[in-house]
Amino acid sequence: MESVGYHILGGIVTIIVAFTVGLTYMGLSRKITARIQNRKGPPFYQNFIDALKLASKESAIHHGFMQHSGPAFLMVSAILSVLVIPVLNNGNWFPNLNFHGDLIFLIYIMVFGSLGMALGSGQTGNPNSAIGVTRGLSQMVGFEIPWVMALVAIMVKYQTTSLVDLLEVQQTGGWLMFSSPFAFIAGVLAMLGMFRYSPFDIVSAPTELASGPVSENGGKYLFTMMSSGSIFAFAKLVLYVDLFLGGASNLIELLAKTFAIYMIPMLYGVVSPRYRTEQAIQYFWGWPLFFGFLALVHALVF
Amino acid sequence: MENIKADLISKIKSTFENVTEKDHDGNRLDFYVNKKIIPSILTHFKVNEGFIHLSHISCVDWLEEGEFEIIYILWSPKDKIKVFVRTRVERENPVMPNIDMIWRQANTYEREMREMFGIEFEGLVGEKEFVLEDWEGMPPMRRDFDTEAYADETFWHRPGREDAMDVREAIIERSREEIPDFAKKYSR
Amino acid sequence: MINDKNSQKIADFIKNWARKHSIWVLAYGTGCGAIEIPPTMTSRYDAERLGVRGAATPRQADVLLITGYLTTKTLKRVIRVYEQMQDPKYVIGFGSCTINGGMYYDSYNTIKVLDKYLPVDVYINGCMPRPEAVLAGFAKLQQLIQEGKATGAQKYKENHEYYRGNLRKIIGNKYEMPLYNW
Amino acid sequence: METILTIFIIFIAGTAATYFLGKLNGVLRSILFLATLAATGWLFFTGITPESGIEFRILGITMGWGITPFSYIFAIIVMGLALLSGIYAVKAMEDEKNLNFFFANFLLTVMSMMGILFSLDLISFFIFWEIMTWSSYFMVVFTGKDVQKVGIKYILFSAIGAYAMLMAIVFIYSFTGSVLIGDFIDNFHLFDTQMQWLIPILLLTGFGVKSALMPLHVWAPGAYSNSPMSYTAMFSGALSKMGIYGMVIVLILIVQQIPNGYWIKEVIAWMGGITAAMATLWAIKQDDAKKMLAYSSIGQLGYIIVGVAIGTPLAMLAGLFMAVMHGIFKSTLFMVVGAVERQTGTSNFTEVTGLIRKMPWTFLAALMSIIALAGIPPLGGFIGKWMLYESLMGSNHYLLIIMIFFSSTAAFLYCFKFLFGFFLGQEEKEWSHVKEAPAMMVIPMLILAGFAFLLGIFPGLILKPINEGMQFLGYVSTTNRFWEMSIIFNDWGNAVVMMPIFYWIIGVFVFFLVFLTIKGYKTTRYVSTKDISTSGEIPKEHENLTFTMGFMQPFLRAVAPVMKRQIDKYYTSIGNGLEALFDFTRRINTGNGQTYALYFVVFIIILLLFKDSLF
Repeated sequence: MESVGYHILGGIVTIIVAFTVGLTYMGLSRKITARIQNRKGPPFYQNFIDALKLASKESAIHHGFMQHSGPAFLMVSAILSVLVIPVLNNGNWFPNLNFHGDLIFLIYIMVFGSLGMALGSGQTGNPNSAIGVTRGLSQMVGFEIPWVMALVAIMVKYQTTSLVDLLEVQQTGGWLMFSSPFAFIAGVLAMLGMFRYSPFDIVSAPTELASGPVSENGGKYLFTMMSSGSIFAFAKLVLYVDLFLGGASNLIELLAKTFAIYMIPMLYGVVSPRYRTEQAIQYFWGWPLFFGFLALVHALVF
Repeated sequence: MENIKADLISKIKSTFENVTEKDHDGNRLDFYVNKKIIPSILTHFKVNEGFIHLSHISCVDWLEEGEFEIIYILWSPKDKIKVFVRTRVERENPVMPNIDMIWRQANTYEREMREMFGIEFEGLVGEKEFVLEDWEGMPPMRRDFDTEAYADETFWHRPGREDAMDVREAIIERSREEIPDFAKKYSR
Repeated sequence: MINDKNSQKIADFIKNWARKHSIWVLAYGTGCGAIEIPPTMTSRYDAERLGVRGAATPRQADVLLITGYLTTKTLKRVIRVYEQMQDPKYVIGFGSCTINGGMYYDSYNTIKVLDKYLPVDVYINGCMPRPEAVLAGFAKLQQLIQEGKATGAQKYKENHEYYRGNLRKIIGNKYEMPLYNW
Repeated sequence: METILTIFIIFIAGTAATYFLGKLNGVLRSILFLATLAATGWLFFTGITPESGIEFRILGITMGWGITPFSYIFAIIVMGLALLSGIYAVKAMEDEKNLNFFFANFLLTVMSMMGILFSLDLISFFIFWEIMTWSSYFMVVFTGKDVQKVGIKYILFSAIGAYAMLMAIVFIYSFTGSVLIGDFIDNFHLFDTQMQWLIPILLLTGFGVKSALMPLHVWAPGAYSNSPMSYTAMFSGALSKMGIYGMVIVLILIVQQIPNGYWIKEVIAWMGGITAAMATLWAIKQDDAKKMLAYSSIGQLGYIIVGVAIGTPLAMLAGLFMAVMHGIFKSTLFMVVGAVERQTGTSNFTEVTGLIRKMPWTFLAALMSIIALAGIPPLGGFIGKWMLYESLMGSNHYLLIIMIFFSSTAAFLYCFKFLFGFFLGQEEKEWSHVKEAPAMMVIPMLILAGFAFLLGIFPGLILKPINEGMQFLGYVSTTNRFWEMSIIFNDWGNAVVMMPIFYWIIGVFVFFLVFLTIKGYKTTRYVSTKDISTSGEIPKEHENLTFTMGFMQPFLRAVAPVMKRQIDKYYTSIGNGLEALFDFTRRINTGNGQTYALYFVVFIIILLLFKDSLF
């Protein structure tokens, strides 16, 4: 019983940390974008204000049960993935689910939210939503391939699918970023699509699709989506840190490494125009796929 | 340029009767024609003279003369000449031949004229409403349509606008400067 | 404790503070004033530092900017959009056209007085108002929100019949507006 | 062992009674039909243990019927699906004509499938196989649409498969002198090398046709979509598994014995992978739900074939588990399409929209099975996919895993299209009259969806019989090595525990659902789907804003190069070539006596010239 309570408590603490860090990172990205564009930019805590405002909206509308529960699906996906990923190297602080981050499971639980979101925005009946969803799913097929190739290369090389085992490997053998560089490159290129910053932001292009899938969501629904988005962003960053940068043994290290990873899609996005869907898919099936193949070859040969 | 213009005038005059022309400076040439020959003369311009582009169809309300003037503006990319084909139609129950089988874009202009001036085009296909929505009564671009009276009747006006008419004098009082003569006539 | 007046006050203060610093503007450009929004948002005037930011759909937006003259045709859509926005919501009238018709005072198809049809919280005058004036308008709106005086939506809700009646007077009964279901 | 005979007697009697007495009265027909299914189902689930069997001699040939632990897995699928889709069919087919034929055929198909699974000898196997083929052919052409195109394709390919199989059976009998499958497997290593390669390939061709392996799949989209949906639920769910059943026996028990037989397995696995990928792409392109599900079935069978062809213990577990899961969720989806078609009159995504509020229970069943199909935890599809990936990694098939992953990610596209096309989107006035399908149709769907859910949390329930069947095939027991009741392991000892995942998913979901519901409960309101933010424009009643045309166009543009060629075209060109050949041979017969005389002279001359070497 004690361990169950401990797990739930640890899970809640993890979620709160993920929420805070994720929102702060998003705020920082707005600030950095502003500085790059020679603006002053909003304060770094702007996203907290936005979240608070959305939460304090007085009315909300929905078009039916699926839209009503769509954000809950998203939350499930975000929270499950942040719970499955070991946040710190020694699992003492943030205990996670007991099978220690199975990568295939992670891939699928990450999709769970997209499906819920797709159904929720599908029920709104807004054509923009459905268009956004189809673009998002198509783009997902694009970046999942190099991403899975990178993962398979790593998993096969170290004969494990568990993130915890991979962390142990990195404790002794150095970061995977250096021992399997091609997998790292393929993974990072796939990450560009995973974060959906430009040039891969056609899913929710505000001027083109009226923000796509979320176009009918406001108030508490948008608040829940925003929170799940920030938790999810944190989960993805920690996943990359665990996979390639040897994890982190304390919070400071974690923040430094995740922020460094976060800068990649953000800075790439600030200076990039937007790709169309098929262009994005062709992008992912070009060099990232090539590096994925290299990673597989590398994993087999060395 | 002048040779081409003279050549064109002679050709048109020999082909069509009752055509008068007016030569302008530059590359512009006006023809005044009867509305009955509009389709044939426009077809002639398009097919034989190389005026393949219809730039615009314009309409002027000659209230005092009781007529509308319809102006077809054509452009020849080959000779770099603009031709204005002008014709008149009576204001009461104005009916014009439809030319959107010659240039498809004419349809849009004709629909606009039908809505804004109330000119009917024979056999014009297209939604009755063009820009206005649920408009009844006199077409608003006719000159005898009193837009100010209509606005006064239909919309609220914020009180105090009448006072703002002498804004110039208030400004003078404040800035102690003379109004230039040319500005006075614009001041209400 | 929860229903205590002081804690209610504190909660209101926090809520109003959040609303004040996070103003999402609906990108619905009417009239010529829409062209003043890009300079307000971009590098030179940078409205984002005040928390002002564009929102793509009315469901997410807080503020409806009426950026200039409103033709009767657009008015119907604007009111529809306004009714689709979520509470609390604010309206900013932009330029002299929204105040008294401006240079379109005698036009047959633009409305002259915006606040007969929509509850305007802040007017920004000028033809067109420059980005500085727009920022001043936003600042004024922020002040009103913090003081709890930007209650346009409340007013609209209470006097719904009045506003709808004014709309009817212009558009007649030809155009069917769906009944607003509060 | 009498039970087996009893089951068959009940089936035959039930079929006859349904056909002849069913002409008299509709109610009587339904009762007879359901009673037959219920009686056989009851006998099967209570009276049959995986060891019972009988042997008998006809015309001096020893034949045998019995059930093995391996065929028991498939028998569960067949019997379960037959019961549920039978209940569904009674209601769904209510208004059709010629129903006694339909129901008799239905029973005949079920009987033949059970017969295939019960056969211990090749003769009865083949006979039942043919009964199955013909009864399903009658169902494919039952609606009378596209008989020329679809029915002929189906019967042609089935015939190719059957002849291949028959040829193999004749070879086997001539070599061993026995038709018992056991004797054949025991004596296979004595065959000469040519036969050792030829017989498995012939048999695999036969089974490949039924399980819609890539070059032989051409019949499937038409046949699946053309038969009545209540039958397709079983057609795709159970009948196609007969191919898998035979394939497993051939691949595991026979190909194993060939020296270098490894290559056959590799080729079959790759064909399965290509099938999965290509069928998924084609499924995305379809606008008709039946066609889409048909292609999707082909793709899913591709996964199963990959699993059983790899043949490591984990892969075999994955393949068989997915076979069971596919039976469950694909039948549900076909039933959903049937229900939608019955209620609205069309199964086209571009026509029907926004049924979610009209048919909520059908939507629930569809949602569950789609989640299972997509392989998203915690439903059963995930278990199968997970084990398949892990087994592919464990057995060093790296490119194959990418291919499988591609197709299963691309499957999300058509999954969303299915749900969106029917249930989501604008609610149109055109469909406002639609009501929920009758309870007799909804309940079987929900039961199946419930199984998909249950197997996700407790995969051990079905992995246990699968494990026993695999032990019969010669595998070491995989219990506690690859699975426990709700835990699955891979080759490297990593595990996924389903119970806590289930708790967390349900916990978090319910928490946020409650949060979303109670927060601002009074000011949250429902609005119709016409009240959307369309720049203030108000959609008119007749204006359909649903986005259905060219749904996945950007994706299809990106993958257009691989979809240029259709296998149908190749078959057409082969057919044209053959026609030209026959046309040429026809010219030999000119109808002129002189020409024939010339032929005779030439023939004699040739004989004279070659007489030394010939005689």
